[in-house]
Amino acid sequence: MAEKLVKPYGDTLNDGRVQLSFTLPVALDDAAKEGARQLAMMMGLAEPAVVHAEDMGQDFSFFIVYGQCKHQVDLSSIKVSRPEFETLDKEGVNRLIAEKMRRKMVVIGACIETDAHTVGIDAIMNMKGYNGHKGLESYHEMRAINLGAQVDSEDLVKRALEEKADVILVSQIVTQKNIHLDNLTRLADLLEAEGLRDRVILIVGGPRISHELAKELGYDAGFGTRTYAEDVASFAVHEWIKRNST
Amino acid sequence: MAEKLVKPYGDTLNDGRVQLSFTLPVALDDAAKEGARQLAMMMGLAEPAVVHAEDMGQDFSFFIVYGQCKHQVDLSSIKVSRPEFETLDKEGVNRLIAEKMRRKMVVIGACIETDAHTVGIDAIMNMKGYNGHKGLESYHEMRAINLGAQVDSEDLVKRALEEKADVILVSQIVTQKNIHLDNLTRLADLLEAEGLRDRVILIVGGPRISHELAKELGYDAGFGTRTYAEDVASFAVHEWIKRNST
Amino acid sequence: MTRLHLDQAQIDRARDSARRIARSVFEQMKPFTTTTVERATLRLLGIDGVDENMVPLPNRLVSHLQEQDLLQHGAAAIVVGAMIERGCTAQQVAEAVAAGKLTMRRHKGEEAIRAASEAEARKMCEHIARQRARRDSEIKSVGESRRPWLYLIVATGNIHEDVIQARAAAEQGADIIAVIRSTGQSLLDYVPYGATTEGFGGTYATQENFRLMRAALDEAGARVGRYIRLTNYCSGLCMPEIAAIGAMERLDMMLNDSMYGIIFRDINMKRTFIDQFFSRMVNAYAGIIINTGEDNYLTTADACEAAHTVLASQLINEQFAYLSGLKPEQMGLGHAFEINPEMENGFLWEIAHAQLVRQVFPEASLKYMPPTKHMTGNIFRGHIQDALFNVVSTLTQQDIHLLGMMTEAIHTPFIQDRFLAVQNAKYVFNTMRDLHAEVEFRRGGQIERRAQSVLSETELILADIERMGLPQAISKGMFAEISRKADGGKGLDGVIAKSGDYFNPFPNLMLAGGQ
Amino acid sequence: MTRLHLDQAQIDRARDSARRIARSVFEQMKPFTTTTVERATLRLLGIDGVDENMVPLPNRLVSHLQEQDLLQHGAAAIVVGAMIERGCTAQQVAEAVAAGKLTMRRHKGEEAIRAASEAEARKMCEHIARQRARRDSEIKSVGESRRPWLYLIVATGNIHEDVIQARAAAEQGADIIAVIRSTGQSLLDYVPYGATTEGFGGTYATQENFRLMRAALDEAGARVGRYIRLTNYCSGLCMPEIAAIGAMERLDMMLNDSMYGIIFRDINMKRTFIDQFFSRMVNAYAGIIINTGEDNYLTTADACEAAHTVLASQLINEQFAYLSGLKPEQMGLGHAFEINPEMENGFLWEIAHAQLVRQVFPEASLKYMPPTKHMTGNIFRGHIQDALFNVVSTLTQQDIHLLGMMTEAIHTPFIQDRFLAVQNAKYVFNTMRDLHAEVEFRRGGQIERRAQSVLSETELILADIERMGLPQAISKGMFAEISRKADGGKGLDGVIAKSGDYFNPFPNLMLAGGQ
Ligand code: B12
Ligand code: B12
Ligand SMILES: Cc1ncc(COP(=O)(O)O)c(C=O)c1O
Ligand SMILES: Cc1ncc(COP(=O)(O)O)c(C=O)c1O
Repeated sequence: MAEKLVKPYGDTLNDGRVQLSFTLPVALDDAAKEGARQLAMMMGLAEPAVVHAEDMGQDFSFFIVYGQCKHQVDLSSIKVSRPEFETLDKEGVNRLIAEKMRRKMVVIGACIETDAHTVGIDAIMNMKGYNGHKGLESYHEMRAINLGAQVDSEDLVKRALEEKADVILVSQIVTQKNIHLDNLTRLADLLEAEGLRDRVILIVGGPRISHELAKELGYDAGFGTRTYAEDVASFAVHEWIKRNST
Repeated sequence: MAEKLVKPYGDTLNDGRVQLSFTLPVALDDAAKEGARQLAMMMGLAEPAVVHAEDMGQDFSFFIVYGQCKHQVDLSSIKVSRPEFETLDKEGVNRLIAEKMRRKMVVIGACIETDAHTVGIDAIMNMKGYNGHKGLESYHEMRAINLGAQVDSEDLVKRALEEKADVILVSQIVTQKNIHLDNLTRLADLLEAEGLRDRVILIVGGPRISHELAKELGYDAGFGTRTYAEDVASFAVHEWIKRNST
Repeated sequence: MTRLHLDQAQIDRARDSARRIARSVFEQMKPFTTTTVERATLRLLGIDGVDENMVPLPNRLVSHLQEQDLLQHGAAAIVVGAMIERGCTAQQVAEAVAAGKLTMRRHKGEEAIRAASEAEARKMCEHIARQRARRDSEIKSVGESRRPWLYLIVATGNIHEDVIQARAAAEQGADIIAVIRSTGQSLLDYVPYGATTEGFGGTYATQENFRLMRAALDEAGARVGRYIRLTNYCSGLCMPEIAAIGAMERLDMMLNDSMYGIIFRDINMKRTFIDQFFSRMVNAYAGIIINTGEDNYLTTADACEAAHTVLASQLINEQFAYLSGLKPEQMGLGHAFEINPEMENGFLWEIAHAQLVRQVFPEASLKYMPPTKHMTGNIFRGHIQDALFNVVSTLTQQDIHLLGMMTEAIHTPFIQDRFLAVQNAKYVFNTMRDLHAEVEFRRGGQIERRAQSVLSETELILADIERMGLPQAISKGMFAEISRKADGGKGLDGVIAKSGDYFNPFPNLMLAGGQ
Repeated sequence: MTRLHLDQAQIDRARDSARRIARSVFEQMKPFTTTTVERATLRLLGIDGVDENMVPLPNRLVSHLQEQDLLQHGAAAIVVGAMIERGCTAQQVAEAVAAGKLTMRRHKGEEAIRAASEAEARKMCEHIARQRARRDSEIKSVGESRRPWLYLIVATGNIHEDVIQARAAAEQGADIIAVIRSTGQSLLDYVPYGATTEGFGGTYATQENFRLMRAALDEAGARVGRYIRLTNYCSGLCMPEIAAIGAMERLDMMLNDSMYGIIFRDINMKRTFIDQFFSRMVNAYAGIIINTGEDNYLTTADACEAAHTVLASQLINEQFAYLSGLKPEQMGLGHAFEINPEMENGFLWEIAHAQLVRQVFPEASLKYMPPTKHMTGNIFRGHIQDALFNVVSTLTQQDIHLLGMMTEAIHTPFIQDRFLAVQNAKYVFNTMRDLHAEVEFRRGGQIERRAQSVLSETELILADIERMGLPQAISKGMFAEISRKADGGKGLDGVIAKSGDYFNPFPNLMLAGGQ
């Protein structure tokens, strides 16, 4: 594929203009200002201008910098991994399940560990759905079990076993100090230990989740913001078919 | 001097957190988003998160990124060049002129070439001054001549000769496409050609002017935002004394 | 002045419903105590510290009392009995029990024990009263800002880092500092101990952390010439204990809701209703302003459709608060600016809601929350949503103004987020200083009609709730669209039926002695 | 509805003063023409192009006429005389003169020449009338936005880059695109030629650049379903010529002030007064909305102290505009949101000023300018200043809304600055759609009193100006605190006393034929 080099754009192609803001943990003086400028240079910004510098008190100062990014990226060389499937609508999903599985697909979902942000998982699973997209509960070929907030990984695994879940949906919203990575790894390890990992389709979602990250953590797919029930459902049914076709 | 390494600060020392925003001249898709992320990595940001990506139409997309800057700067090694003088008040300046020069100091100022932003130079020169700091016109030991906006360098040099100016003040506000560099170089060259350069104290000011830059361009001093008349006056009189004392 | 024409009789009817709703719950809960109420009582008697496994001594002692089948009599009487017998302090009793050197039992001489208990309790009440007086005198000497007060959170997870951030925030203009709690603390059935440095999305609420932050803020307040109020979360499974340590350490405000734990943390209702009563009583006595959590409803329900549930809940919270002895000005009733920014005329409805609440609770210290749900990664747009929130807050004269962060959808605040948020609010408040006195809303206009209709819906829903009872209403998902059953949720095992001779010295002292 | 109680009689008195002020200047200037008026006349007769040194042919020809001592008769008659004689076009006459092959002289047959001139002139008038009709029909077919219209600038210096940015801006929501001119163009005594790519802080105004941008916006407008208005600067030493080429290329708006050049570009007064009359006449005929520059006063003077000078100047600009045949709705009278953001209650005064202007000029297409002077490198704070500006604009129902850029103090807009500015305004306008109909200002309140006092000061200053005459007022620095002498400034050498037989075919045709 032909190279497609791009640089940030301010008002002229390849001018590289970017805006930057940050705090330095020092009181504001000329050296701090110059330090801010030099940091921008280290980031590869030519002619950086510290357009705002303000003392925040208690030995902190705030900077806004504009500069010209020297880096460029070749978009043609970028491969973005994303879950591969064709998005069906609710009826399509139902039909495919009926046809291929010949039974209801069991989906169990939860916000695990300390995370109590259920709005995301509810948006995917509950009847009401999100932005006019109905949730999995409304799919008559699915049995959708939403365990809600702050579910221990152990409890989730136990329920998944009991319910013979085909799909596990995990939501992780809190990412501070990378707590989501710990939680997600823990769940994956538990499933592995229970010998369940290969028997379920394991999906994670949340605003800071990418498919890439999910794969790295040993999940089958990851979904970020603006996901709707049909995306997840489509992926799940396609994945099931892939695994169960010989 | 002991090293004083600093990094940007988000909520923990050395977490390196910075905020970044820029446009890429491509329509928004997964590759563009990933490209934005990779650019941030090239800038030396660890774990960059593209927290906002929006299509702007016409093959442009806008990104906001947060990441952890890996670079650090040693503030102890930074030397900031600044005009060296002790800032006096109006009376102090007047007294020093009276004592050392024994005549009025002649100061001529202008916004040169295409620049018509006079508010800055007026703030320094005119009676009224700025933020309660009276301008040079109010200094009875000075003769302050403000030529105003869009003065050709030639005219300025001519007037400086005629008036036997001790000090030339130049204001440059418009910096687009670095036009101020061209203008300032041009004036310096003209003064050189007229053999006037060593006879005047040459000072430039403006919101994007630093002392460093001024020195590079062959000026005696540069002043940025929040300059007041007494700063310039103090520098000028000290510089005059330095040059004329043997 | 901004004033809407509302039907006062309708407001009165709604408030009467709420009064009966709260009273009915109160009566039903009277026969019960909880493990955390008892632990709080022990803390108020001076028991503190942890065992070798970091289990707090109040927990050790209460568990022991449960094992000995004694808790239903009230921990205070049993412990004071042992104190008298052994001539030692409550703390020594607890340590002995924890060390396995003492087994608790009932002691004779109920009268004497009660009197001794009261004497012990009075000591703590005096300490708390001194803290209250100290607050008053600090405010008098260093001063305080005019309202709306700027409320900022710190949430680094590390109390020492929090202190740094809080000091900077004070310098930047904060009037109130809230130390956000670590994710998950509300479901711990104990209060962690000591200075802590490892929280997620927040810092553990511990007595030592309270103390460290209080000292830092007193110092910062003196420097900036403004008393800086300290806030924490009196919420979750240890609500009464947090109230106790907060009162001791001179916190000034507490997130403290009669229903939040039930709805958002799936804590059992009975547990919550009992705990909230005790905790509020302590808060009332300590002169602490409580903050209720109705704003949270709008993070799951739609801000327009559910506007009346916010008002209904505030009225209920108000009545529960009265039952615990809180004064109107101690009621930081919560509401929020959460209408979808894409909605045409959404700003008008925000004004209507905020002004309605202002007029229904003229004396309350209303807590107004910034946009959160509709904040996105677009920090520039978010900063403006926050600015309009600031506009509504000053226009409708709110009291406790939580600062919106442009990075709300991204991370817990960075120092610069807070800095810019303060600038935003200060700019808006100052440039519109007297706008509230200059603007009138058209009689019979859209804003007024919106407020009236929310008020009518509130009256209706409260009548409904009164009919079915609050537990039933909650189980029907009337608040925040979340349904909780009466016997579901965490912490029901900590609800204990009081025996006939149950005794606790604090209610008598505190309900009488609030400011 | 937002309405202040103002004294209509006072408004009328102020307006009467302004009428007499403008009339007096008009009468004094009648005996004169200028080089650029004559060049504009030649352009309207179809002369275009440049010589080998890039000197425009209209300049070559007018210089030639000056050298031949003919210009005082009016360029049109001389040139049309030559056309008749040689049986060629005006363009061919110009080319011949430029090539040194033809020396102009007076021709006999004044009557015939005048008639022929009028016939030639009528062709251009018809072209312009067609452009006007085309505008109307485009608006009818593709539609337009409701007001306030979003006005965005592009200023890359390169017309091709400008086109890209303008298209993107249209997609983002712009209703109006202004191509900012290169620094310094206003002091050029000629109009540059062709497509240009090398401007500083803006792009040269040339006929070809107008054409390129017009085509791009027609196309963009069709795609976004909204007619996109194009604006440029009819200002500086070539005001009448820019008006001419703008009329030909269907610009929709023009920055066009009766005094801006005098005050801010040190252009001679006489020159400016004569030029503005002719240029406005062309604009009036072309259905172009002019934008006046009072906002600029507040970049040098204080927005509160000088508020009345803005209103006074608007009233004068209005009267000059009437003299040139402009209709009220073509008057984009300028004002600005420039009060220091640190000023307590500054927002109230902004409302007072904006609402005052709205009520004094109910039919005008008011142009409201964003904060610029008090914008700083703090883009986050700046974005909020812009948001409050947006609030005032919708609340007081302005028409032409220049979008504030958060990077105002830093650079000419980047594409993302514009994008975020549009989001800012759209969010504010939509969320407050009907606020203007809901809010009333307290009778006798601070806002009303402020507006009344500005109005009174306006009446007084206009009376003063009337007494001393406008030139004297300007020389006293009454506007923008900048003083200009009657015989100072650039371009006085281009002022030519008309001879008795001076003739120009356009005023007759155009003053009669405006929409
Ligand atoms: C609502 C909310 C709450 C509510 C939650 C109510 C509830 N029942 O969910 C309440 C008030 C209780 C709350 C509390 C806290 N919150 Co909160 N909260 C939010 C808020 C405002 C909105 C989240 C939301 O509902 N988004 C809407 C939904 C629809 O979007 P979504 O979650 O991204 O889901 C979509 C996709 O991501 C995806 N998706 C999500 N999950 C899944 C799962 C699967 C399988 C799939 C396929 C897809 C998928 O699909 C969804 C629909 O498209 C955000 C800020 C913000 N504006 O984002 C903060 C935020 C998430 N909260 C935060 C924090 C820190 C907390 C607290 C820890 C603070 C504290 N210390 O008290 C507490 C504790 C909560 C806990 N224990 O987890 C932080 C997280 C910071 C971080 N990055 O780590 C945020 C970002 C706010 C902030 N800036 O500080 N919060
Ligand atoms: C006011 C203003 C105008 C006024 C100027 C009126 C006048 N008589 O000065 C008007 C409306 C005429 C104008 C026009 C234009 N402007 Co203008 N203008 C501004 C504005 C809003 C404020 C500048 C100002 O007055 N600042 C206040 C003074 C006190 O600050 P200061 O200049 O920094 O001066 C201080 C220091 O820098 C220093 N200093 C300055 N000079 C000197 C000299 C000496 C010797 C010393 C010691 C110190 C010193 O001391 C001063 C006091 O502390 C800025 C945006 C902004 N907010 O900054 C844009 C801005 C400067 N303008 C800009 C542009 C592009 C233009 C135009 C070219 C646009 C156009 N194409 O039409 C025109 C043309 C002007 C021209 N030919 O130069 C750009 C420049 C972009 C860039 N970086 O190149 C800006 C940044 C706006 C923008 N974002 O586009 N402008
Ligand atoms: C009343 C109340 N308590 C507590 C919290 C915090 O949640 P947590 O239960 O995690 O402490 C909130 C959050 O907004 C609240 O409003
Ligand atoms: C009426 C008018 N003309 C012209 C300009 C632009 O300046 P210049 O003279 O550089 O074209 C402005 C600037 O705001 C203006 O208001």
